[in-house]
Amino acid sequence: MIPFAWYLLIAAALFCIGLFGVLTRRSAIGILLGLEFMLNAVNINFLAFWRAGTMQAMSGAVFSVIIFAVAAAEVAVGLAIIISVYRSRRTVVVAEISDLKE
Amino acid sequence: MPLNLLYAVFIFNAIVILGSAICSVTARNLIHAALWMVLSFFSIAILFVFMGIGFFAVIQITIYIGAIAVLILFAIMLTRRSMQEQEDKRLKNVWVALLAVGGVLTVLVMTLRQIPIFGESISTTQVDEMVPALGKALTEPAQYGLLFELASVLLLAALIGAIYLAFDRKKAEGEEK
Amino acid sequence: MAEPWLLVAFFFLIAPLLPAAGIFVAGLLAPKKPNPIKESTYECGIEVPDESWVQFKGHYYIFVLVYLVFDVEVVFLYPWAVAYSALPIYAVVEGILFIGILAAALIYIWKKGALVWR
Amino acid sequence: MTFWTDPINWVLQILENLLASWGLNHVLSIFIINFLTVVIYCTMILVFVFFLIWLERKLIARMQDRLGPNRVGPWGILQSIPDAIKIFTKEYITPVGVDKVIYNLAPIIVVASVLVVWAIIPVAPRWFAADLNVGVLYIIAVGELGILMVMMAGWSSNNKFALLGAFRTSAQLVSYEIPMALAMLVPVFMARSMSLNTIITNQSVWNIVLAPVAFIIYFLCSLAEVGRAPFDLLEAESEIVAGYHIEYSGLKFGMFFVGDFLHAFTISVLGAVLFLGGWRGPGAEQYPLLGFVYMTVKIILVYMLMMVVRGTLPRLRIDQMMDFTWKVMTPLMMGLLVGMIIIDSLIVGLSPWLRTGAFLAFNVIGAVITLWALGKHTMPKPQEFPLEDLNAS
Repeated sequence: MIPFAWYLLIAAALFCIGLFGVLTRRSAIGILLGLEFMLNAVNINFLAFWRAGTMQAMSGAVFSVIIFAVAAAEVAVGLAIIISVYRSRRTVVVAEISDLKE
Repeated sequence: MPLNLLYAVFIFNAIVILGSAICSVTARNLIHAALWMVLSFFSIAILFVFMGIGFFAVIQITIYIGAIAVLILFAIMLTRRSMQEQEDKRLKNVWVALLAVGGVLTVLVMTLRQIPIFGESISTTQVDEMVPALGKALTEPAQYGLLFELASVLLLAALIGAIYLAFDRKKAEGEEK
Repeated sequence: MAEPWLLVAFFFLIAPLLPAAGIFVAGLLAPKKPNPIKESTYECGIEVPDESWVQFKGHYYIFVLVYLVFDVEVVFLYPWAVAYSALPIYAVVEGILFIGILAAALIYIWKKGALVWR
Repeated sequence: MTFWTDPINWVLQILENLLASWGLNHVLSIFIINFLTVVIYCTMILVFVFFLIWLERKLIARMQDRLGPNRVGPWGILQSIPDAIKIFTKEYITPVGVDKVIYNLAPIIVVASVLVVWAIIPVAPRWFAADLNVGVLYIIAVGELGILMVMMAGWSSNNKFALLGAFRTSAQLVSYEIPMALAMLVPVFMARSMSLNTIITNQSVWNIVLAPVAFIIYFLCSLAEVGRAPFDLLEAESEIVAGYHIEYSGLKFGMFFVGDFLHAFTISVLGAVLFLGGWRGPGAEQYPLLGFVYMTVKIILVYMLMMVVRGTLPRLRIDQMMDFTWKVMTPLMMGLLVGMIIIDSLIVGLSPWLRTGAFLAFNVIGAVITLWALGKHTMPKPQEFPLEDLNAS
């Protein structure tokens, strides 16, 4: 028996760490890593709430599965954009990419 | 398993999750960041085992470590010009970020405490009958069948878009000629 | 935690320990006579360039990208296969539709020429 | 419960009584026994690799009309022991600029990721470590950890050949992962369960009879996964010097070698479990030791098949290899799955014989159509041969 609160606190802390990564990273791939942590934190929350409930309704598990798919799609498209920007600009640092826009 | 030992293992695992996540977002070398992320995801899989849903633990390893982490590592190695430049020289606006994160964490914890079942606990017994139930819920049109198909169409769209962006068309045409 | 996962946890603890112990013991037994030339990076005998930067082809990336999408979709087929006998006919059709979308993705990338190794 | 009906639990019971007589409490003694069992099990598997190495060298030698190891022990059976002593006393050469932690971690995890598969393999009735209800997915997940470590080994070596080898290896491994996962879906679909134990007990007709094409695809993919001939491009001497483990020396290199052999063996065990009925056979339920014998025979059959393929076929080009997995095996496996699902939902309630016959016939038709299409599209067309030119001149 593990207290339900522990799962929620871990998820909240993980979400905040991911947010910190998104805010502080300079390279686009680093920002993507932070996003992965945030998605995973959401996943932990979905599954913990589903497990704490009756488990008769499968909505929590189904949403978690959909989040797995969305995370994969997000990484595929995000990295493709980063690589195609890298091809033309030779950098993945977000600030430099926006500087070069003009 | 005695309860104290269970708690000890759980807390150790939680420390590994959060510690490696912190290492991941602060690591200078992006490849090290990705590897810390892998460790963190692995520990999250153990967390799912603690919840009693081994299926999601295995899915977590298959998708996040086996597929997503490998793709990210490939992308990091593809977009580096040299060993030196792949490193984030410094993190930007750390103090602003810390302030924002602290605010979000406070709000989150305050909100979570309002939840009526906050004080309850989750059993660690495995719910093995969950997998067929999930398969049924995912594909039955009366339940989430449409969502499932939409997810697969989303993945198809992502694949098409990603290939369109990442595929070097000029190079491919040039070599065909 | 249920019994089977406890055993799996034991395996995960011990499986890395055994090869690690082997490597450690061998490190104690082995001679240690390092010198700069022995420790240089292997380049078939040619002088080592300054950095190990290598312009590798981006095409490896396409294969891993395709694999990512296929892996996610194939994994989702597993709970469906387990639940198969309890499914109504519509759900079975839906599973076939799912494989069909996967096949459509495969045909698209095939026609696109992304699967040609170059 | 006697030794003959339940050997493992019989031994465990004796050990537990022994520990109880020493005054340990119940939970702790079970803990200790499980721990020791896992340690002994893993060590036995690793020691078994010595035998595997000898077996492979001897068999390949006989196939190539050589003698093979024949000096140490009868038929050279102890040859691996001096080899092991030699590799234990080799110097570790750590090149400059390697990423020390990852460099040393990679060979360890490569072996470990194969070893943990053994946690769920049922060796005989009531004789397995853990019966997970997600067994097959667990195998796939653990296999992917190995792929990640191959990449890490290549990157951390700080060598362009190693990095190049790692990219090629992981591109090949991930490509063959997809048809393999699809082929492993067939036994899951037949048993309606992912637990290996349930898959075995449900195989009243072996899966290889119901879906021979799935077995062939599983077998070919597993050859590629372990980098055996004809898919041994991973260590193509002439192109990428030795692949991702070029900078490893001594036992660190040996660990990749051990992982390779162990992986090949583990995969033939999984082939026996998923497609050949595992320990099933007359009388296996009553006497688990008999089941163990059946299992061993089936494992050796699959492993020998692997040896024969290695001993006879030349190496494939990398573009042929990639074409083979994406353009032949993946579409074939998808079509096979859809067809088997349709057949299964059409023939509900018919006799088992008819069901088996329908599946088998469908598989054979699928295989024939694939072979015909392959022959039509990949064989060189007659006009491509410059025979006319020769005749004209």
